[in-house]
Amino acid sequence: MKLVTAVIKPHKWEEVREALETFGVTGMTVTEVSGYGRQKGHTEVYRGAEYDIALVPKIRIEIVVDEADTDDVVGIIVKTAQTGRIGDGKVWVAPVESAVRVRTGERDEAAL
Amino acid sequence: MKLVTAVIKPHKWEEVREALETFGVTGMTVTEVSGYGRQKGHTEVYRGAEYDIALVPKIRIEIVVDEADTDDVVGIIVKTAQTGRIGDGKVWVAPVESAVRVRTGERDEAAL
Amino acid sequence: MKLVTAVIKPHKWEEVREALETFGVTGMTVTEVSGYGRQKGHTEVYRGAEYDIALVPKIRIEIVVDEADTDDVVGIIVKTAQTGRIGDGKVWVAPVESAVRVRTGERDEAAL
Amino acid sequence: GSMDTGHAAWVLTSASLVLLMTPGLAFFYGGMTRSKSVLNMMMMSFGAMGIVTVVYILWGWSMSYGSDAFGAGKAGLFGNPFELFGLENIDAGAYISVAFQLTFAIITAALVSGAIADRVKFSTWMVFVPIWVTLSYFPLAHMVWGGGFLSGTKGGLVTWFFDNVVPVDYAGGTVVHINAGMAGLVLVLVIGARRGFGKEVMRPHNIPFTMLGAGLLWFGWYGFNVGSFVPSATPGVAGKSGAMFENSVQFATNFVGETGLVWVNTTAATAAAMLGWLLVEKIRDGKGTSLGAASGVVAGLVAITPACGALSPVGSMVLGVVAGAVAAVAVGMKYRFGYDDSLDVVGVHLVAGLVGTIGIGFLATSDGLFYGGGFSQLIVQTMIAVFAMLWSGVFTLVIALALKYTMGWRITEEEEVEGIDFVEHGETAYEFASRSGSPRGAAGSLVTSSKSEGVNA
Amino acid sequence: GSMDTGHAAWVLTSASLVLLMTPGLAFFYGGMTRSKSVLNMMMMSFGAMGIVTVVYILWGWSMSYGSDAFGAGKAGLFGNPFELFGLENIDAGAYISVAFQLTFAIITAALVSGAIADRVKFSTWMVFVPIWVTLSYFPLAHMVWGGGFLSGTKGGLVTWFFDNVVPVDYAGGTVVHINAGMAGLVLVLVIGARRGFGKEVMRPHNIPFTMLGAGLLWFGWYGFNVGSFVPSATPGVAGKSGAMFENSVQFATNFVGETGLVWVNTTAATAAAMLGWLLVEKIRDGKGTSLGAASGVVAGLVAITPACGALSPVGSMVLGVVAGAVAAVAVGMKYRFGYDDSLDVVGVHLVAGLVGTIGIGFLATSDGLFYGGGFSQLIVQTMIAVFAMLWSGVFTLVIALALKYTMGWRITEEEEVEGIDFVEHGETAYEFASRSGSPRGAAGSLVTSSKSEGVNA
Amino acid sequence: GSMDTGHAAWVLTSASLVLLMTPGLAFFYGGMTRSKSVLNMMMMSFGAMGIVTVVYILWGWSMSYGSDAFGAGKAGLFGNPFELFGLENIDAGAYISVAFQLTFAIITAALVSGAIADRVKFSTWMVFVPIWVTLSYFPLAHMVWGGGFLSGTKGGLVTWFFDNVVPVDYAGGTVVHINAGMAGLVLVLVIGARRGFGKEVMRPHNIPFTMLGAGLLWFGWYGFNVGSFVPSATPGVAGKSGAMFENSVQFATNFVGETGLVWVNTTAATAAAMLGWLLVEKIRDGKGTSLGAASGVVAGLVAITPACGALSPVGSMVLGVVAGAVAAVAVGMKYRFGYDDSLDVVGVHLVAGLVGTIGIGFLATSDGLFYGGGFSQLIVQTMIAVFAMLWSGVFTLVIALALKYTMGWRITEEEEVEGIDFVEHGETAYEFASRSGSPRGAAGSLVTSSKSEGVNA
Ligand SMILES: Nc1ncnc2c1ncn2[C@@H]1O[C@H](COP(=O)(O)OP(=O)(O)O)[C@@H](O)[C@H]1O
Ligand SMILES: Nc1ncnc2c1ncn2[C@@H]1O[C@H](COP(=O)(O)OP(=O)(O)O)[C@@H](O)[C@H]1O
Ligand SMILES: Nc1ncnc2c1ncn2[C@@H]1O[C@H](COP(=O)(O)OP(=O)(O)O)[C@@H](O)[C@H]1O
Repeated sequence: MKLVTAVIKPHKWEEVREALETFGVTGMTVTEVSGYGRQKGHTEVYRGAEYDIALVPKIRIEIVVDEADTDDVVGIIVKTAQTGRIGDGKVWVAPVESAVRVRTGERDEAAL
Repeated sequence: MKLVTAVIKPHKWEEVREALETFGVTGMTVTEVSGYGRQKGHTEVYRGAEYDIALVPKIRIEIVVDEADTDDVVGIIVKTAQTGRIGDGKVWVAPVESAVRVRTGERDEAAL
Repeated sequence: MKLVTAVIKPHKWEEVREALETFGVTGMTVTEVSGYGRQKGHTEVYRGAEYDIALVPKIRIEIVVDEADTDDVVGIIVKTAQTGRIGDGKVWVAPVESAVRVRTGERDEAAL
Repeated sequence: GSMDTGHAAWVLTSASLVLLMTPGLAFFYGGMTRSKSVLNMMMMSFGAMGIVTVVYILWGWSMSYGSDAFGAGKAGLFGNPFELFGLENIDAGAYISVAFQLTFAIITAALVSGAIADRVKFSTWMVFVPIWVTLSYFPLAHMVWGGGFLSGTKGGLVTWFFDNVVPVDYAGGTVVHINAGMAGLVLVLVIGARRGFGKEVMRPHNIPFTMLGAGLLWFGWYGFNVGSFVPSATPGVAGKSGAMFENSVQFATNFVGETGLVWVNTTAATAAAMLGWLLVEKIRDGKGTSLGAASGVVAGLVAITPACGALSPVGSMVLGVVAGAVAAVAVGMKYRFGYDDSLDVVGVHLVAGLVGTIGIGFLATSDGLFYGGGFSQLIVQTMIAVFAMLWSGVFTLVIALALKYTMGWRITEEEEVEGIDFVEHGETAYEFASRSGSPRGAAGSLVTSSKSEGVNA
Repeated sequence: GSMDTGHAAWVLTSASLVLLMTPGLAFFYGGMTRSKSVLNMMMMSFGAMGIVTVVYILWGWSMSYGSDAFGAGKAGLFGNPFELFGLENIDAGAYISVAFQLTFAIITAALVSGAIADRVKFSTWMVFVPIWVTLSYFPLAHMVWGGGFLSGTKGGLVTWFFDNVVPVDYAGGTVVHINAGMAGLVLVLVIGARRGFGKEVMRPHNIPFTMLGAGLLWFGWYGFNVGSFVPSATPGVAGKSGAMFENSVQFATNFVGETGLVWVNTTAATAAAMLGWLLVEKIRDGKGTSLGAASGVVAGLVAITPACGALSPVGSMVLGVVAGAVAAVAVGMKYRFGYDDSLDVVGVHLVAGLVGTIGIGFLATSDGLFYGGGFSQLIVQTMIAVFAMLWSGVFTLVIALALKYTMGWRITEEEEVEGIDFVEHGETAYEFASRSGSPRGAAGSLVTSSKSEGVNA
Repeated sequence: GSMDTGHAAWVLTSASLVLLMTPGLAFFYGGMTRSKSVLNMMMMSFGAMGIVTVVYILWGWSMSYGSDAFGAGKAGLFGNPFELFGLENIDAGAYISVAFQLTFAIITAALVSGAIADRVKFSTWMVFVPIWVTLSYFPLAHMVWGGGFLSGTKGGLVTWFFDNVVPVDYAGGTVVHINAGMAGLVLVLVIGARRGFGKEVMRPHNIPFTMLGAGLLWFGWYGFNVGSFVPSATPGVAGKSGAMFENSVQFATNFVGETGLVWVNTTAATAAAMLGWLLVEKIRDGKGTSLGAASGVVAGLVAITPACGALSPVGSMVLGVVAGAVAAVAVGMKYRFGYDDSLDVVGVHLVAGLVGTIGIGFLATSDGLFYGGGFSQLIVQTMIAVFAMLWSGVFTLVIALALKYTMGWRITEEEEVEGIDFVEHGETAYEFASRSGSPRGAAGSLVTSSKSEGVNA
């Protein structure tokens, strides 16, 4: 199994979710994160004092997937989350040795 | 070493922490996340407009553990976090190549 | 490639970011997390009722790095985030099999 | 002669209460927006407090209560803007009425903003407001309260059809609520819907703020309604003032009796409307919501505004429960017809304003249909309501289109996604850094404000 | 004759101020709950504003100030509910008193809700409130302020024992605070504790809201206390009104002198109580807290409520510091005895209400023990306090049990975990989407509200 | 004779309004701090409400309005603190003035706290406040309003230079704003900057709270300014009271005319200042901010405070727009000169207070420079402004240094990082647990409060 981690633009989240659902991904875990990268944050002004906000809000998605689906899942995310503008984010894949469904204790593929 | 990642129901967190503490886990990192899966979110109504909230609040726990303890730790989490109802969550295990304690620079097992 | 995950004290974040930037890390993903460990939380009192808050606010940094840079990156984080006081945090390294830049579809090293 | 000091004390209190209603509205509306739009929403209210005050002092009072532009005594459309320009040489006794009346102009303009949340350039709003109050609010205030075309004054609209039926608008059902509601509807049609309207979740980001706003509005509304008492008030001329009175038992009896009744009626209708709205929700959705309670409160306050001097407490409860229930249903319409009246200015203010203004025809204890008064009052009330809708609709449309093709109303779609608070004001509303600071809190550093130094230099 | 217009202006202001206290209370309480319960907490206050207003207009005023149910002039237990039903045919001069008094009934009911936070069906609450005010509040108001059994009227309780000692409750120590506090205690015992009480962290989710509530309560309390001035006020009949006065120098002197003193005393006790509470915390916990300051403010306001007309400013400070310190200790009791008085209605309102009501016996400048007045006033004050506790306790118990075995009070444990805001109202209080939207904000889509269309159709 | 009851009703309302300003200020300031400091910020305001009330009743009123310490009638520096100690044996008619005046002392002390946000021991603040009002506020109140050294009284400062020019400070430009602003500046210089000042992001954590505060301040300010009306007010003695009046048409005319004008002027200046501030931002930063609007509101209210009785509505708008623009630039100075006036007490209160106090010399309709009145008034206004700055500066410096070397002012750097709310009060402001509880919400358990049991035992 693999763990696919994707960091995308927040307003793309809904689309990505739908695309993955259609593909058959039944579950994922989502986190509100802040991104730092080429896409620069913006400048806010409070009583004439300017602040550079370096971080940009992003959505981080974690999906544990069956080996076989990995490339498709990555592909779907990249396709759907793409706007072509800087800050679209990253997707990375890491190995997972085992997974368990807490409710049933089912393991690995069965746990997804 | 391994990284055990668990996604559980928020109100189970306290119990899980205690169970792990008793077992001897001295540290972990906790994140408020949103879960998407079989457990459906709920419907909120604002001025007659219904919204389906697809996501469910979950707690995500990360524990870097000594190879040997992995199965016990996973087992304890599954046992304690289980309610038998849909949405109990997942636990997965991934390899970790090295770990460092920032305070001392100690490495790997010593870092935990 | 590797995934470097660091959990540090929040007020150290800015310094760490600068240090990594100077070294040439162009991107990272940051999450507000809560830490549990040797560093005990504190006690709050509301209308005479004392509560032990077990968790401590931490910042979690994820950086996907080129194999070669891993040790340097870990070293920089440890050096900069260190205060010598309990609760400075952990850094761990895990394998990453592939990475993609959503904007362009570039893969692996090119995606960073 | 002189104004009674007890009455004056109450008018000073009332003016201050109504002034507070606009910040209250800022919270009622601000709580309903998404968290990336709350500051802009509030700024539309605060901006109105700034700009309307200035124009009201310059020509607003003169256009509302100055002698008729087409000759004194004429039941005309607006007062001469130059007669009392800048409040130069007005009788000192009139300042207190200026105080009270300018707060009405402010909140009426601010009410409109709820319809166009999240998507409008602040600069365009700040240009729209002064023009709109000049063309729509001041004239209607003159017509209804300044002895103009919608008052009982000879030559006025209703006097063409009826001899002695006087239109009733105690505190602003037509001038304020129908006017604002209609303006909101027209603006929405001209400006269009928010990106993602009807698809994305656009839930209130801070319902307690909306409850706070409702509470402050309810509180301030006592100034709005009860402060509209006019010595020997004849319905329809509330707000007209400056009349001098000897302090006398007879005045005191009139003052105590009428203000007491208006206070009780205002409360009765508001409470009943809250229950009415909650009831509809309970039946329709299975649960009564707090947003519904807050909305019902406002719907009730709107409905009783024109009627508070003409009904009995029980009659006020009847009006209130109807207004609350009808508005609770009306706010659903926008999804049906697809116009993005974002915070339901139409559903609440236009609808409840009509319920109240026309409801007087049924429930007025003096001559309402249910009290055997026949249809004449009902017809008269409908006439002024319709006229007010037309006037407001036409002038708002003209201004809205003019601005659309000049300054333009909308920010871009990308900017809507980014959030109008940042785009238009360079700010974000909240920074809940955890105790020791969040990444966003710590992230980034002060750019020692060179620009401001430049200015200092 | 006629009511003085200056006095009337102040009563109108006061009624509006007291009305604002209930939204203020919604924030004082709402800030103390967990974030998943804040809306329900506020709805218990807003719901009370809706339902109490309706019943007060229908039979509340009549039961409180109508002639005694057992024959006029009798120092009885409640007024005839039908005499002035719906406020039909009451003297116009009385509306202003209805206005002032109904706000007291509202907040008293709302105060009770703090004891049962997070766990009670909204429908049961909305049934409890009208029954409770009818059986507990209106009778006590009649007894204390309506010339009934706890007033100085011949035949009243105290007149059996003393010839010319008049019980003192200027603005509601017994009727409001002891009554609400006792009701809260009984409800808690009947309904039981929250899931996890005494184990889980149940900390306030928004202390600034609690500070806001404290500020609004303090502000509104000037209406509560100072508005309770009654021309030629004889202690114990404050709030009774409608008496007609010629405007006269002698009246003015009485009005200015008494209201000024009451205002200063109210402030003195409140300030001292805040310091008293903070002092206990500083000594006991090492730090004075902001929640403690807000709580001390309310404890002081409660304690001075019955006493504000009878003490000197310095005496008021003494009463305040005692009330603040005692309440600060009292709120700890619930953990000791294991009753979940969630937001300390007992610790603050019952305890400080007793301190204030009985404290008069010591500190009244006219006849307090410390001023050489002997024990009689002290005994009288204790008598009315105890009687109020009994009355409130008994009737609350009856209603609470009746509802327990019919509608039921509690939501399920799972629902408590899920959060009562969603369970009972279908809402959540906050959505702090980050600037470009959080997952929860974006997650899910609008189900174009078919139900509401159904209703529209 | 007797005070007019209408006037009295308004003073009661005004005292309550000004009392509300301090909680309002707590939100105006609290919203601007980081979320780890908001409670401490609010506590500095609430703490002032507690401690100042106590000292005001004990010796504050006596020092402000008691007969001159150096012999009655002398235009001296402060009143005899023992003469009316504890308000014993003052005329009953004076309580209402005590009520009104003590609220001014409270807010003046609270205003100072904005300069020293996030870093000061609460205990030191609670010691500073009573000493500071005693040495700086009460004397200045006596000098300006108590017939003392800065009033028109013979022997007073200005009477040495001019025969019949009376210094004008209607509601507190010198006593309140210049005094507080100067004190803030001195404290900052003695106490030093926050850790990370000028480097780290120190953005407001909750701008809607700041807007709420601005709204409540604006509302309350009508009590502040309009309530300062004094029968036959001669400029410079506003606030002096207790003078008895027959209710008369002539009084009523004076009352209605002057209060109405003051209300309108207050609103005119505030609105114009908001626009002035936004304009500077629009030009300098490209965007008008909501924080700027809220700040402009306060700057305008500050500037019009001394001038509200002396200007025309149009003149008030001119004063306002200047004050708003100048303050908008002034708040930038602290980064330039590196003093950490955290929430701009200097930039807003000192600067706008000077603009208003001195602006009278130009804009007073009676004798301002622009109205052909020559330079004398301008000089007189400058004299009292400078004297107030010196007095406040010197005494604040003495107290600040004394405390620095005894109790000490600062918490440690680590504690600043940790957050002063927790460090000084053992609390954190917010706990936005998600619906089913966040880790921090769930994390940890109740330590059944043994200490409090100890106290109970
Ligand atoms: N090396 C990295 N490790 C982890 N996350 C990264 C890394 N680089 C970028 N990111 C995440 O991806 C987001 C987008 O990256 P950015 O460089 O801004 O744009 P792009 O990916 O289009 O070049 C960043 O905000 C950050 O959250
Ligand atoms: N494939 C997955 N990858 C990562 N997290 C998952 C995955 N599937 C489920 N989850 C997490 O587990 C939680 C529970 O899953 P769900 O399907 O709702 O119930 P159950 O695990 O009992 O079948 C989800 O809310 C989500 O946070
Ligand atoms: N085994 C672990 N797995 C994951 N995170 C951990 C682990 N142990 C500690 N942490 C994280 O590191 C932080 C600091 O650890 P702690 O034991 O408090 O101090 P130190 O690392 O200096 O000994 C904790 O708050 C937690 O977030």
